[in-house]
This record gives sequence, structure tokens and C-alpha cells, in this order.
Amino acid sequence: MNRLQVELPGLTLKNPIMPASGCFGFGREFSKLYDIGQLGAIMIKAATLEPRFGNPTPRVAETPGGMLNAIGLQNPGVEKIMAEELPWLQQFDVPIIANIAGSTVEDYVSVAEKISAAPNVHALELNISCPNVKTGGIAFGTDATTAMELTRKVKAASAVPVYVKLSPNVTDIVEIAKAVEMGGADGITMINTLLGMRIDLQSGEPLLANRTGGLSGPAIKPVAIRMVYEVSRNVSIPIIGMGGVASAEDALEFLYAGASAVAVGTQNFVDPFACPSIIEELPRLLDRLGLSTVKECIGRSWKSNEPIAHHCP
Amino acid sequence: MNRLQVELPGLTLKNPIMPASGCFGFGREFSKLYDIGQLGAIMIKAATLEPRFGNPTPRVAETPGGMLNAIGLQNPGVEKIMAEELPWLQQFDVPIIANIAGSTVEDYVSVAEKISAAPNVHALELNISCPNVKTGGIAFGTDATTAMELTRKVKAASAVPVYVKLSPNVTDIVEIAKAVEMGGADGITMINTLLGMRIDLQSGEPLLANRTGGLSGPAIKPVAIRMVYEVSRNVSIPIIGMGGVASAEDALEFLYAGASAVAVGTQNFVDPFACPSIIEELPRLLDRLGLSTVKECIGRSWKSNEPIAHHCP
Amino acid sequence: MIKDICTVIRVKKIADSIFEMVLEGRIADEVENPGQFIHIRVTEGNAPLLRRPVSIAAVDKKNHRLTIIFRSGGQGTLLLSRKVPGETLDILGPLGNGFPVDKVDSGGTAILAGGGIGVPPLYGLGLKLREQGVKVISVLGFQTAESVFYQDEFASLGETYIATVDGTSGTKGFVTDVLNERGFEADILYTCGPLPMLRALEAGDYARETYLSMEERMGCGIGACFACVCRKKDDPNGHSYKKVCSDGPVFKAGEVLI
Amino acid sequence: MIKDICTVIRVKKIADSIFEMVLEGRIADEVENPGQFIHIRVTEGNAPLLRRPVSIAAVDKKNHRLTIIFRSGGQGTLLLSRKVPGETLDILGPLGNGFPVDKVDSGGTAILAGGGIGVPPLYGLGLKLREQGVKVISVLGFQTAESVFYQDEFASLGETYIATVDGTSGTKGFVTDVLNERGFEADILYTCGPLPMLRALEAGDYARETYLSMEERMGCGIGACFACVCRKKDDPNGHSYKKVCSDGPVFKAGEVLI
Ligand SMILES: Cc1cc2nc3c(=O)[nH]c(=O)nc-3n(C[C@H](O)[C@H](O)[C@H](O)COP(=O)(O)OP(=O)(O)OC[C@H]3O[C@@H](n4cnc5c(N)ncnc54)[C@H](O)[C@@H]3O)c2cc1C
Ligand SMILES: Cc1cc2nc3c(=O)[nH]c(=O)nc-3n(C[C@H](O)[C@H](O)[C@H](O)COP(=O)(O)OP(=O)(O)OC[C@H]3O[C@@H](n4cnc5c(N)ncnc54)[C@H](O)[C@@H]3O)c2cc1C
Ligand SMILES: Cc1cc2nc3c(=O)[nH]c(=O)nc-3n(C[C@H](O)[C@H](O)[C@H](O)COP(=O)(O)O)c2cc1C
Ligand SMILES: Cc1cc2nc3c(=O)[nH]c(=O)nc-3n(C[C@H](O)[C@H](O)[C@H](O)COP(=O)(O)O)c2cc1C
Ligand code: FES
Ligand code: FES
Repeated sequence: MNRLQVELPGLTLKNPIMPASGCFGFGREFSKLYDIGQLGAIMIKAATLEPRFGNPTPRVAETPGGMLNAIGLQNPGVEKIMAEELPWLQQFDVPIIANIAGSTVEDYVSVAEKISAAPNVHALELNISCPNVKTGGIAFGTDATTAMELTRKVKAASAVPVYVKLSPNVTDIVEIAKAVEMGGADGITMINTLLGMRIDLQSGEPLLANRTGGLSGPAIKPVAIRMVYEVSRNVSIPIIGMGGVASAEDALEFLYAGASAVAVGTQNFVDPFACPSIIEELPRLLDRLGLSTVKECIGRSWKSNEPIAHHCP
Repeated sequence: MNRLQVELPGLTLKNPIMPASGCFGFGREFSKLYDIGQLGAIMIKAATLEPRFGNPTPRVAETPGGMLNAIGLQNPGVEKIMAEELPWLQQFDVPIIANIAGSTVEDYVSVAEKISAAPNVHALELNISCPNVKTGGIAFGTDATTAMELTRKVKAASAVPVYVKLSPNVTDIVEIAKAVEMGGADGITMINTLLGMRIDLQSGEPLLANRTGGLSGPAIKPVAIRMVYEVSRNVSIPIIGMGGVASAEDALEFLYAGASAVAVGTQNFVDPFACPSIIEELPRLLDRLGLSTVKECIGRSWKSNEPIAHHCP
Repeated sequence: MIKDICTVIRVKKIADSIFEMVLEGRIADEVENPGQFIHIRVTEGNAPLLRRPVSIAAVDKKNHRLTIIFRSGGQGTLLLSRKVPGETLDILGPLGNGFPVDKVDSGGTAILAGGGIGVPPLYGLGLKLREQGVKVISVLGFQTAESVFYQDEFASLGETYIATVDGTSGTKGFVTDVLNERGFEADILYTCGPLPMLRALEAGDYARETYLSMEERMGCGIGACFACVCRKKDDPNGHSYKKVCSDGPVFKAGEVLI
Repeated sequence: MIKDICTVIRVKKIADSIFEMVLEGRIADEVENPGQFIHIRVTEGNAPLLRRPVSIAAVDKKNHRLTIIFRSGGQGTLLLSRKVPGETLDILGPLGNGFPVDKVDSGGTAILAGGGIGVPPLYGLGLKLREQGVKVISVLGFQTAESVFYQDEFASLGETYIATVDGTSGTKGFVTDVLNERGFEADILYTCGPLPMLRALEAGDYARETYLSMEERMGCGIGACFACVCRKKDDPNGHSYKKVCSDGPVFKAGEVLI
């Protein structure tokens, strides 16, 4: 028995650790450093219908314990990804989770239809943090009805299970999670980045050319843990948790909070060996804590099921 | 001319730096370390109608670049604060901003009425992050209409200007800011803490007895800056900014983002001399950047007034 | 209470994960009572962000020096254990009230009951009590032989007994096992250690008076943030409270709920 | 490209805020071209979080050593400047393509035009070109006399000219002022420095071919995150791009939009 194994809709993971979308490209660079076949899965960079160049630079800025990015979904477009990246990835025995993005529902549906047909794409990850051009740029993921509708349509078009990636920039993440569950999502991935900004004191201007960017890294971990904890108690589909994971301990904290697997984003930049190191460390950590399998850790922190106390800061 | 001076409704600040509510008690402890009369103002610990003991311990937990707290508004109640704390503070030539909290609109109104009558209370800070018992615990500050109504009633009851302290745990902070402006707020203070959680791996339970807590400190600064930037472009009342300020540079970043003054919270624990150090450093920083007054820094980053680009993380 | 930049004079590993550090600075001059603590900023950056509270184990006023003893476990104490002589540390202190040393007369007997990382402040207390002519009996509990420290130092103050959970040194079991077995006659008991130990000592009847030093997670360390409150025993559901950092860490048994 | 734990051999302040550091480790063995860079993790903790890209100034393969030269300004480079010999650093590298050294024949002339912190990689390049029998002319721009470094090192490679913005050393003005004044005949120009300088050199006609080394804020440093892209000049509004970290940092003038 493999004590790290986790079964999720569409995915048999040899271990619960995978790189997060946008932090690993399509795996080529990391494959020069280690065997990426040892990963639980790979969440590839967002695919859009048409190629995108993304935002002007600077696209990243450092913040205390975190970083901001405004890459702007640069990607070669779904056709090229299917022609060049996915076939290359077939040499590795690792399930691919294809992150998809768009500006209209039709975009998403079309990308989902195409990319879910690739043989090594075992699941889709629906990035609903993108602005919806039809509603003046309000993100799909900040309105429950929009999120549900989008999920429903993508689910209908997809040949593989659909995981919806939640935006943390909402008042009530449980409401959105329940909506996408109703929309037919097979799972949830969370969290995407928090909206943030840094201002450069020399120029007096926002440091990122796009002004705002997405905050990721250790700084956001407590927000992610809180959200995974709350959502996991309120939906019955599984969660892949992420946000600031830098160690096996962090990964376990997400499992305890209620995630069934864990993605590593920013830490891949801090330490390109982050994923294999965590995979290697995980069994030792389980031993140290007297635990036998990853599965038994999932949701340990909320076994009591008491409703959450409201807090006045 | 005092180059650090800032004029705000009800407040003539000799400098734009003040301790944030809950991070400075009522000033007694810090007064043993330095002359607290040199502060721009003091935001005292939240007052509620009745005394509160607060939450069970542990009440604080450290996180990467930040901390969580779930103090639970422990305070001796408005009467005792008025009898014992405010008179003691009168020996210092410093305006007091009284933070008020409650579980019902009536609570808030009553505390506002009482405490705004104290001679050294120059303004109120309305903490709307508290759960509203009448709506099953949804925070006042997460619904625009509720926030506006509460502001209106408190404003009517208060003898001094009212600043509303915004919660960052919302989808659209600009909407809430506009609502409290419509409700008659004289100013805005922002941001309160982000909801977060940490799980202890030994016990498998959330580390805080209250499970969730409020995230503060450097980790949240980019979120605070983004929100101050967005809100300041959309309201015409002034903002006192806070969230992770640890240095004069951080304070200036908030001014650039659009705040007119800056509060320092968590950093008071890291360095109890944080406020006087920043006050001392500020003129040197202005010199280094070729700036003459604090006033000219306010909102420098958005002079262009371009609408903000939406971002897809 | 002052804030000072202190210089690391010496760092020594004295048991498994346990380090003894000698610091020099003006804070030493301000120490009033054994049992007071210091609040240490372990790094200039913010990883980790918060200060770490550590008891003063001994003070040498003549040389403006303090000794602390700490377990290196988490991020902060690990960084602390790696400091080298000559490096400086930003320290706030002395904080808290410390143990009352005037509650027992010369010629009287005091028991010092320490558990694990609660042992250090009792050493400074023992030195002070000896100075005042008090007879000191020390009962120190540890996990295992490898984690025992300062046995000789305590032995130089008076009778000293060790208990280890696994029995690899001294009595197998807890501090209370030694106390129950030996039945010392004492005027006063001072204790510091894990909560279950404090509770057992408070419940037992080991001396005329008992003082216990508490631990709680702290923010400010100076009484301003209300992170570290505990309830008063005479008002368990009311609004009375004590702050461990500024009203404590030492309380008379029966004063606060533990 | 490998990741290795390198040992700090020496750190020396060589000009105002400018430090020279010698590192030892396997990464030195992998260096292919001058102008490649390394990505340094300056602390084990996360303050600061991201690695810092710094050019390799010189390599000593026999002793497995690298030299880097950096300006200590922000949080990361400040920590770096405080490292002491014997400390170790987690380094990823060598990264990027570096300067093409085969574009000029033995006996030809190369101009090295460096500005400020763009000067270091040109030194390693100069060494290599000299080795190949190329004549090297160095034109180095700085803010002021106090920030000048490596003047003697470059002088040992060939004619060397200094420009300072305030005229306190060498020509008053910019690198381009020296170039315009002197009108050197050269086969190739290699440059690294601030954007306005790169733009001026690209626009001018100082050599048959020009190669420039770019800077951009980086995430991964290895080509995976798309933080550091620049547009291709022949498709200024399209989807073509180059990554500074993996396709660069050195580009042929005219290849990318600067
Ligand atoms: C008054 C007082 C005196 C103390 N004296 C000593 C002593 O002499 N020697 C010694 O080894 N330890 C002592 N402690 C405990 C010591 O403060 C913790 O072991 C230490 O803070 C843990 O830090 P870390 O970096 O190892 O752990 P981390 O897990 O990184 O700490 C994270 C956060 O939790 C807090 N924390 C973790 N454990 C404790 C704890 N047990 N008590 C309070 N806060 C905690 C830390 O201060 C920090 O804010 C004392 C605690 C208090 C309150
Ligand atoms: C390929 C390449 C080679 C370089 N070679 C050298 C060199 O040899 N010597 C040298 O002194 N500097 C060099 N730099 C610039 C150097 O990377 C920055 O000066 C350094 O990262 C600033 O870090 P800090 O901690 O001082 O500043 P901080 O302000 O703390 O940096 C914050 C963040 O911004 C990034 N950043 C800030 N300035 C720059 C910059 N100019 N370029 C890229 N990222 C930046 C940092 O890497 C970090 O992620 C090079 C940059 C690149 C891209
Ligand atoms: C540089 C960068 C690019 C990203 N690109 C994407 C993306 O294309 N699609 C997406 O859904 N999330 C993207 N993300 C978000 C991450 O997948 C992840 O949700 C987030 O960074 C939080 O995890 P972390 O703290 O471990 O980085 C990106 C994050 C970073 C830092
Ligand atoms: C221990 C603690 C207690 C707090 N108590 C209050 C409070 O009583 N009322 C309030 O409005 N905000 C309270 N806050 C929030 C702060 O005033 C401030 O908004 C927040 O901490 C962000 O600033 P910082 O990052 O500088 O700490 C508290 C924060 C902390 C850390
Ligand atoms: S730690 Fe702040 S009151 Fe005790
Ligand atoms: S820095 Fe990540 S692609 Fe260049």
C-alpha cells in the first residue's frame, strides 16, 4: 500500500503534492532539474482560446513573506499547448490538470472542450478569477450565480472531471463553493491569489505595470487555511488546497484543514526542488506524528463539526 | 510650518502616525517607555457597552510575516473606560480616536453617544467588522446597506466626527466605502484584519481557541495598499490607512496610495518604539525623496486617475 | 522595563535541544526578582515576526549579565541558538513580576519544583533564597536523561531530586511522584513548568504557600494587547482577569484559573 | 543549471555600496559563457522571499570559484553583503545564455560598455576575449568617483575609460559621451547597464554588431513563470516574446524591444 496515495475524481495521485498553475510552466524547465514523473500531478499554466502576451513588465514584486504577480495569463493558446506541450508531457507518468481561463463563457467552454480531449489531461481546473468582459470586468468567481452557470457549461463540455479554482477575494467563499458544487463541479481548488499592490517610493507609482497583482506565498497561508477549513465543512466535493505551501508541515496543515491534496506555487521559485522535497519529507513527517496515511489526515481539524464561532477583530 | 502636520475632520495631527486600536491598550504601558504625547493621535482599544472578557486563550498565533489574533474585544466597558482611562489620557496633548464595537445597532449608538462626550475624544472609529447578532452573525461591515445604516445612526448620536473602519473580508470594498460615505462618515480607517487560521500539527486542532483569528502585520500590507488605493479614488472623505506598517517607508507607501494618515498596529509588539521611530524617521525620508510635506504625498500614486485594469491571476 | 541592544557573550548546548546563553546589557541592571522574563527579538527581519519570551535564569549585576536557558524547537528559538558571541539582540525587559522572595524567612524551607523548560527561572530564585538563608530543596522533572540540565547547579543550592518520565535518570515519573514519596516539610513551594504539573502542585498540599509561574502565548509582552489573560479563580465566568505578562507570570496558587 | 550550496570565501567592499564576493561550489564548473548569472537565496527564512539574480563577474574553474559584484541596496543585497567567510548560500545557476564570445575573431576589437552595476559581467567577458586574442576597450560609467570599481582590473585588459555623471572621475557625462568623443573603431560592442544606456547604445552606431544584457524583475529565473518577458522587435504588438532569464539576459541589438 502506498501511504501517500489519494484518489480524487479523475485523478489517482501517487502522492498529494503537485505544482500550482502558473508556477511551473508546462514542466520543461523543472524537468531539467528533477524527474517530474514523481509528482502527484501537474497543474499546467492557464490555457486560453487565443494566445496571450500578458501584461507589460514589471510583472512581479516582492512583499513581506510573499510576492505579487500580474503575468496576465501569458500563454501560447490552447491549440499550441495541445500540439506542443501536452504531447511532450506524455513521456511522464503523471496526470495533468489543465488550468483554463477566458473572458467569456464561450471562451471557457471552447477551451474545455478541446483540452479535455487530450489523453493525459485527467481533469480541468477552471480559473474563475478572470474578469468577465460581458459584465464590465467583474470576475466570474465573485458572483455565485455566474460561477455556477460557468461551471455548469464547462462541465457539460468537458470530457474529464472539472475542478473549480476559487478566488479568495470574496465576502463569503462558502457561498461560491456551494454554488460551483451545485453547478456540477467535481472538486474545488483553492485559493487563487489575493489582490494586492505595492507602490514604489522613488517613482511614486505602483511597482507593477498593471498596478494591482495577485498576492501569493507564505503570507497568505493563514487566509487559505481558513478558507479551506470553512469550505471543506460545507461541501462534499474534494478540495485541492494551496496558498503559501513551503514545506511538508504546510502541506499537512492543508490536509488537516480539509484539503485532499495540496498544490505548491510560489515556493517553486524560492526552491525549485520544493515539490520533490516535500514528497520526500511527507512520510517522515507522518512517522513523526504517528500517522500512517495521508488519507487519514484529511479534515482532521474539523472532526468535531462545531459551527465556526464568529469573530470580531 | 510643521511639515508633518495633517488636518482631518475633528483631528489636527502634529504628525500622521498613530497606534492602531487594540495594539496599544489605552496607552499606559507604552507611556512607561516613551512620551506618548508625541503621537499624532491614539486609537484606543475597542469600547463596548458592557465589559467583555473576550475569547479563551490561546488568543494569538504567529504566521509568516504576520500574526493572528482573536482577543475577542476584551475591554472594561464604556463606563469604566470613561471613568478611568480617558481622564488619565488627558495629561497628554494628543487627540484620542475612540474605537467602538457592538453586537447590535443599539449597542453602537449608545457607546457612541457616551464616549463622544469625553473631552479628549476627537473622533470615533466605528469597528464594523463585528458580527451582527440580529442577522445570525454576519458582520456589519460585509453588507453595504447594513454598514450605511449603522454609520447613519452612529453619526446621528455622536458629538464628534465618525470614521468607519472597513473590513477587508469583502468582495468589493469600494462599494462598502461608498455606502458609509453616503451614511455620513467623516472619514474611513482601513484595513481591519483578514480572517485567517492556523492549525497545530501536534493536536490536529486550530491553534487559536477561537479557531479563526484576524491576520495582521507585514503580510497583509499589499492587500491594504491595494484597498486604500482603490477606495481613495472613489470616495471624497479622508482615509487613515493601516495594515502592516513597520517603517517610515511603509507609512509613506500608504500616503502615496491615498491615505491621509497612518496607523501602526502589530509593529508595536515587534518594536514598542515603532511609532516614535517612524515619526522621527519621516522627515529624513521626505528629505531623501525630495519631498517637503506629508500633505503633498497623499494620493501621489493615483494622480493619473486612469481606471484600474482588471487582473486575471 | 527598558529596551536595549544586548551582546551575546556565550551560547552553549547544555542538554538535548537545550541552550544556555549569556547576554550583556543594561537590562541586567534593572532586574528586580527572579522569575522575571525578557522579550527577545530574534531577527531584524520579520521571519519570525514576534518576540520570544524567555525567563531570566540568573543575573550577574556586577558584569551586567543575564543568563537564559531555552529549548530550541521552533523557528525563533532555532535562530536564537545559532547566535554567536559578539552578535547583538534587541531585548525588552525585564518584564513581569517574578517570584516573591520575601514570603519565606531565613531558616525556612522552600521547595523549587520545575518541569522541563520551567526549570531555568527557579535557578535564579534558588540563588536568591540561599543568599537570604533559606533552605532550598529542588525537584526537577524532565522527559529523559538526555534532557536533564543544571543538576549540578541546583545541587550546589541544596538537596536536588530528578524525575524523568522514562526513568532514565532519577525517579521514574513526575515531580509530584518525588514530592509524594519524600513528603518534605516546607514553608513555601515555587514552581514553573507545564500546566498539568502546575495543576497537580496546586491541588496537592506540599507547602504552606505555593507560587506558580505561568506560560501563555504573547503579543506585546507588556500588558497592552490582552493576548495573555487568564481568569481569576474567584470570578470564573465574569470579567476579572490577570495578564500573564504584566500581572504575572508568577501568581499565588488559587489566584488564577489554570 | 544546478542548485548547489556554495561557500562564501570572501566579501569585500570595493566602492560605495558595492561588494565583491567570492563563492566556491560546483556551479563554477558549469559556467559556459561570461554574462550568465546566478540566482541566490539570501536567507533560509522568507524575509526576503525571492532569490536575487546576480551576474557572474569572473570564474575560476580550477578552484571551483565564482566572483560576483553587487550593489547593496534593498533587503536582499544588504543581507548578502553581511555574509561572512564560511557561511553558505543556496544558489541556482548558471542561468541564461551569456555573451557570445565567438562573434569576434582573434585580432579584432571589442568595446565593453558598462554602466554601474552592469559593469561586473563585462569583466569576465573581457578576460575571455583577451584569452581569445581580442583587443578590448572598456568604457565604464558610474554616478560619481566613490562608486567607481574595477578600474584597475579593466585597465589590465586594455584601454579603459571612466565616465561619471558628476565628473568627479574621468569624463563628465555618460558612456556614450566617451564613445562619441573618442570614435573607436570596433567589430563588436557588448554592453550591460541601465535601460537608457542600452537604448542609446542600440540607437548609436558604435560597432558592427552589438549585444546587450538586460535586467528584469524575476520570479523563477529559469523560464517557467513568465515574469521576465520582453517583446520581440519584429512583432511589437503580437505574441512573440523572449524571456530575459532563459533566452537572455544577453540579446543581439534589434532582437528585443528595450
Ligand atoms: C513568561 C514566559 C517565560 C518563558 N521562559 C522560557 C524559558 O526560560 N526557556 C524556554 O525554553 N522557554 C520559555 N518560555 C517558552 C518560550 O517562550 C517558547 O518556547 C518560545 O516562544 C517558542 O518559540 P519558538 O520560536 O521555538 O516556537 P514557534 O513555534 O516558532 O513559536 C511561534 C509563536 O508561538 C509562541 N509560543 C510557542 N510556544 C510557546 C510557549 N510555550 N509559551 C509562550 N509562547 C509560545 C512563540 O512565542 C511565537 O510567538 C517562556 C514563555 C513565557 C510566556
Ligand atoms: C540577469 C541579472 C543580472 C544582474 N546582475 C547584477 C549584478 O551583477 N550586480 C548587481 O548589483 N545587480 C545585478 N542585478 C540586479 C539585482 O538583481 C538587483 O539589484 C537585486 O535583485 C536587488 O535586490 P535587493 O534585495 O537589493 O532589492 P529589493 O528592493 O529588496 O528587491 C525586491 C525585489 O525586486 C527585485 N529587483 C529589484 N531591483 C531589481 C533589478 N534592478 N533587477 C532585477 N530585479 C530587481 C529583487 O530581485 C527582488 O525580487 C542583476 C539583475 C538581473 C536580472
Ligand atoms: C507567477 C504566478 C502565476 C500564476 N498563474 C496562474 C494561472 O495562470 N492560473 C491560475 O489559476 N493561477 C495562477 N497562479 C496562482 C497559483 O496557482 C496559486 O493559486 C497561488 O499562487 C497561491 O499559491 P502559492 O501561495 O503557493 O503561490 C499564479 C501564481 C503565480 C505566483
Ligand atoms: C492584538 C490585536 C488587537 C486588535 N484589536 C482591535 C480592536 O479592538 N478594534 C479594532 O478596530 N481593530 C483591532 N485590531 C486591528 C488593528 O487595529 C489593525 O486594523 C490591524 O491589526 C492591521 O494593522 P497592523 O497590520 O499594523 O496590525 C487589533 C489588532 C491586533 C493585532
Ligand atoms: S502579551 Fe500583550 S497583554 Fe500580555
Ligand atoms: S523569471 Fe520566471 S520566466 Fe524568467
